[in-house]
Amino acid sequence: MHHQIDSLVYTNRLRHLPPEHKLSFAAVLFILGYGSAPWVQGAIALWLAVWIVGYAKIPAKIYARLLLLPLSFWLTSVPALLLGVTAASRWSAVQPDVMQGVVIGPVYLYLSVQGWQQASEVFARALTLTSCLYFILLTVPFVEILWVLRQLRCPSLMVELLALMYRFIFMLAETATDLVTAQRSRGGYLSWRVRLRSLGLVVSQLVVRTLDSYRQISLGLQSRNFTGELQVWHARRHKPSWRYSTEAVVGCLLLAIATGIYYAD
Amino acid sequence: MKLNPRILQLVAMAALSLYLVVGVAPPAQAMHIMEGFLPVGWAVFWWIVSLPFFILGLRSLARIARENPELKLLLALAGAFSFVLSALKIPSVTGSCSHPTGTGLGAVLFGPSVMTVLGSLVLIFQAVLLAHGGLTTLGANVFSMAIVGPWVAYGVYRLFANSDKQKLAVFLAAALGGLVTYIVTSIQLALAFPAASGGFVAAFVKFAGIFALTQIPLAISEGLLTVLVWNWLQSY
Amino acid sequence: MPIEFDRVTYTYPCAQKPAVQELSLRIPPGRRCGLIGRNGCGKSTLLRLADGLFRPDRGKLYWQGKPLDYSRKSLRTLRQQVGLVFQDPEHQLVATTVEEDISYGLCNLGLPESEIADRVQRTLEDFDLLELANTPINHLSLGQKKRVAIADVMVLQPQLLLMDEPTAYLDPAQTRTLFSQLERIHAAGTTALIATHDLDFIYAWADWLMVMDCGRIVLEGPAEQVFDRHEELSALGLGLPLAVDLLIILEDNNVSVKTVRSQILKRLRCGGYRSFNEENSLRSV
Amino acid sequence: MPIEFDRVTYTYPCAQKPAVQELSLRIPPGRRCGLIGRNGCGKSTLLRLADGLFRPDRGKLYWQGKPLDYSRKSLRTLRQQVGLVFQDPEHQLVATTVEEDISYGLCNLGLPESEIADRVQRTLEDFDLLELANTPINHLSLGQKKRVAIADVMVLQPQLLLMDEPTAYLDPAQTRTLFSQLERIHAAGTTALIATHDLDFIYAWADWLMVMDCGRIVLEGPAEQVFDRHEELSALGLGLPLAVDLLIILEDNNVSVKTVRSQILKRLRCGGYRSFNEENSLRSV
Repeated sequence: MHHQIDSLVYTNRLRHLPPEHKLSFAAVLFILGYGSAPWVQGAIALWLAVWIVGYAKIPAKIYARLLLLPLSFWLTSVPALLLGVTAASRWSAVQPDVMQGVVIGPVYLYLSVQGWQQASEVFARALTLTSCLYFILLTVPFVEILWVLRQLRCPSLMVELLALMYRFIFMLAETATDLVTAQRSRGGYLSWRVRLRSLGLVVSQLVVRTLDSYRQISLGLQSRNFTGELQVWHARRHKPSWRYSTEAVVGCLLLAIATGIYYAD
Repeated sequence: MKLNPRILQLVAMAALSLYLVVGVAPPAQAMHIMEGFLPVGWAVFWWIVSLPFFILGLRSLARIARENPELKLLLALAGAFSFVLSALKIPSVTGSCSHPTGTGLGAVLFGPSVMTVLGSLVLIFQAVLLAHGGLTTLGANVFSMAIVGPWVAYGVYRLFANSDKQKLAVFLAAALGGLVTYIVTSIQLALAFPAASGGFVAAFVKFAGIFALTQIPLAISEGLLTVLVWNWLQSY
Repeated sequence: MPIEFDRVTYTYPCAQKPAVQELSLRIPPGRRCGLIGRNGCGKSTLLRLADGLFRPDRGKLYWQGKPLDYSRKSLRTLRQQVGLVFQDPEHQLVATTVEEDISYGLCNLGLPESEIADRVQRTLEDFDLLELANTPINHLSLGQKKRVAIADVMVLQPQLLLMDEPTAYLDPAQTRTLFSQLERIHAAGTTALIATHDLDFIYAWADWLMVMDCGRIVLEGPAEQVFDRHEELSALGLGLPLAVDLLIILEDNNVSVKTVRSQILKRLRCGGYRSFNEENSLRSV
Repeated sequence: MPIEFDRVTYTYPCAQKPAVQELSLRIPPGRRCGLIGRNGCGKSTLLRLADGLFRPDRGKLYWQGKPLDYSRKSLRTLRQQVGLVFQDPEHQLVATTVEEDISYGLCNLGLPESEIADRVQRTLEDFDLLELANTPINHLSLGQKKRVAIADVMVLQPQLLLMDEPTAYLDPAQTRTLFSQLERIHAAGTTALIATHDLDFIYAWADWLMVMDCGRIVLEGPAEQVFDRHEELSALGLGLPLAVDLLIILEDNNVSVKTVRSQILKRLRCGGYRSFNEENSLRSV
């Protein structure tokens, strides 16, 4: 999955826009999405779908599959929110909160009104904010997020670690994938027990490879005159676009007004 | 007999919930609170709680890195390693697959304050590359997975390490580290969504009950796997 | 006909275009098959498809006449009879010692212990690994690792052996050892398919040759016939094995050794490496 | 004389015997030097010593006549003037994008930003990497990574370029590109030293050749002269470049193309690969 998001973002059609613009746009929508009425939240989610699928040309099928992720977490939590339990003798005390209820032995099991409200609130909010998150994931390459973090004066150690980790994650992931593929070709994952054993082997091998890469890479760094800090330079090739900036600003203003009206009521 | 349809309804619902818990949600995510799930107050609260831990960890790391710059490579590799581990699927007793977080092993090897930083960075990557977790809920996730988990794992390990039962210490560190992470997640959800009757306690019992199905076997699997790797590391 | 591809298309998740496209292929039994093509033309994908590691988007694979249905059971049978040796032995060896690594595939099959012991022992002998049996994998040299990787697969007694770039990382002496091992495997009746860039190696070894380009098989036939199609091979960016190149020089100038020597050097320096295509375009003018 | 080894011995920590032993060596300036030898003979160690990455147990290194004292300052000067391209590009590329990776070495020198921009831009053009400038390293193919690794080193304008197995993993067309890049680097006056198994490549490229065995230099001289020492090379388990082999055949049988063809094939199958050693031992009897 991670290869998927990471390779999609490099081919998205909004890549030429400055990352600061896209990130501040997403940040504004994060705030609006938290504070506003459900219908405004719905509008944000829809509008972002247009940006992501329409403008950035992320395949709709993949975007829909990504949206299923928050949905499944929501579905997992729904029973906890919705179901209420109380002693059978106290059932009348909770009556205002009951949609449907049943007495089973000593307990009273019911569907909670408040739980239903919470669940629907969470649903709208999660969908909206996840759309904002996906807008960042699918249109701003990780490298450019790092540039912005540097500009925002994040501790340099943190940015350096993030940059190195990004590079190493793919290196180790490739090794892990290759090891697992090789094991599969030798019948490694065909039953539960074999599976656990094979996995233990992969993890152990991965530790060795990691230590080995450490030795090799530190030689590689030394040969390039490592000074203790990982400084790099990059050219800026971004072009702001009037058309997209205007749509973003006007849209956000409209949403802010709508939220204002909602609170004024 | 009048209750019959209601009972049927409830049985159907219970079955549905069970299906949803065991079948639908990839448990890998059940540990991460998804983007937008927490109300704004709680999201901010957990950010404020986690940030000092992160900054303190980063400070102590910076001190080490200044003395020995190449350590940065090792730390980044360790972080990348635990990310890759979390993306590997491990077989769990319930039949569903999820991820070993490697926090336990990391805490034992590197110490909990280093793990706080590495764990937080791994969580950022999980949000950005895998869409697991989120940015507003990052504070809450960092608290449960990169602060409480490692500290408990480390504490448990130190407690048992002297009793020359290293393996048991490692198993307990990894398993309890995983377990406490899931309990904290349940607490966080219960705080954000108290039940109408019974409030926080009732909500906690419900959330903990739902996640227990997947998380307890997972904690045990992770403990076992960590012991396997630990043994192997010592023979290397 | 051990394995057959019927218009197989496979696209990696999220890739823009398929790695293997409408590919049909039959591997002649008992042959030494070579598969050549540029980096990224789909050779490795083809081998992984043949081992059932990827499932095609469209098209079908047949193993001994029966279509592959990717059920756990049919995959188990397939992987018992097809062995795949990966390019980088570092990514194939998983256990701690040589012996353990060789036994890994047998243990996965759930064979009785006595048979495992037996077959491991025999394989250790066959591949001259007896002395290394208890050596940890990470103490081996690259050539030894490669030998273990082949032994890993051959211990399962596959009917079809697939190899991805077997000569990469090997020095000339190790390549010679590999060659004689392959001869032995061939003599025992195993069909083999080797994907490689090493034209000289494949020229010496293969008797059936397939050329891939952009996810398709573009040329196929007995090795000598395929290597006779000079223009097509050069146009694909593959060039020719040096020996074939030399024979062309000989036919063109039936002269002294000295002239041939300078021709070969010129060819290696400019033609062979630098500007094969330019020369080629001149020829076709 | 850019670099000189004076009876250098180096043993890896925990190793039984030295990887490089009493090795003396001078690299002639402005030359294309090849370094051949079997896997594990110490080629990579030699390159690492030359880049000051390891410190010899005994013996001395001289850089432009001055002994290397391994102080931070002298290492910095050395590594500015000596560029080392590793076998596996994964171990050398550390930044996130191509452009950032190429700039890394320049940033370490503390150059002004305008000059960094300038040199990165020129290097991107030289190595045909302009379109990939913003691509993350992990999205590159192996051939591309290799190209970036060379660009990384060449952007520092070293006087001596060291390369470890540059043709490993490359297909014939990529090897041709590498060859022309090396020609350009040579024309610009850079001395180059390439360690490899690829005898055909080194035969076409090198004009000075060193042969290593068991941590020592055992043969050294102008490339053609070294390749004329057939017996010694075979005895070292290296064999000969195919072209040299073919010329020998020609000298032995000054006959028709058909005869030569059959001789070549026999040579490739048996002599060239399978039983070189047997044949050799026969010869020496």
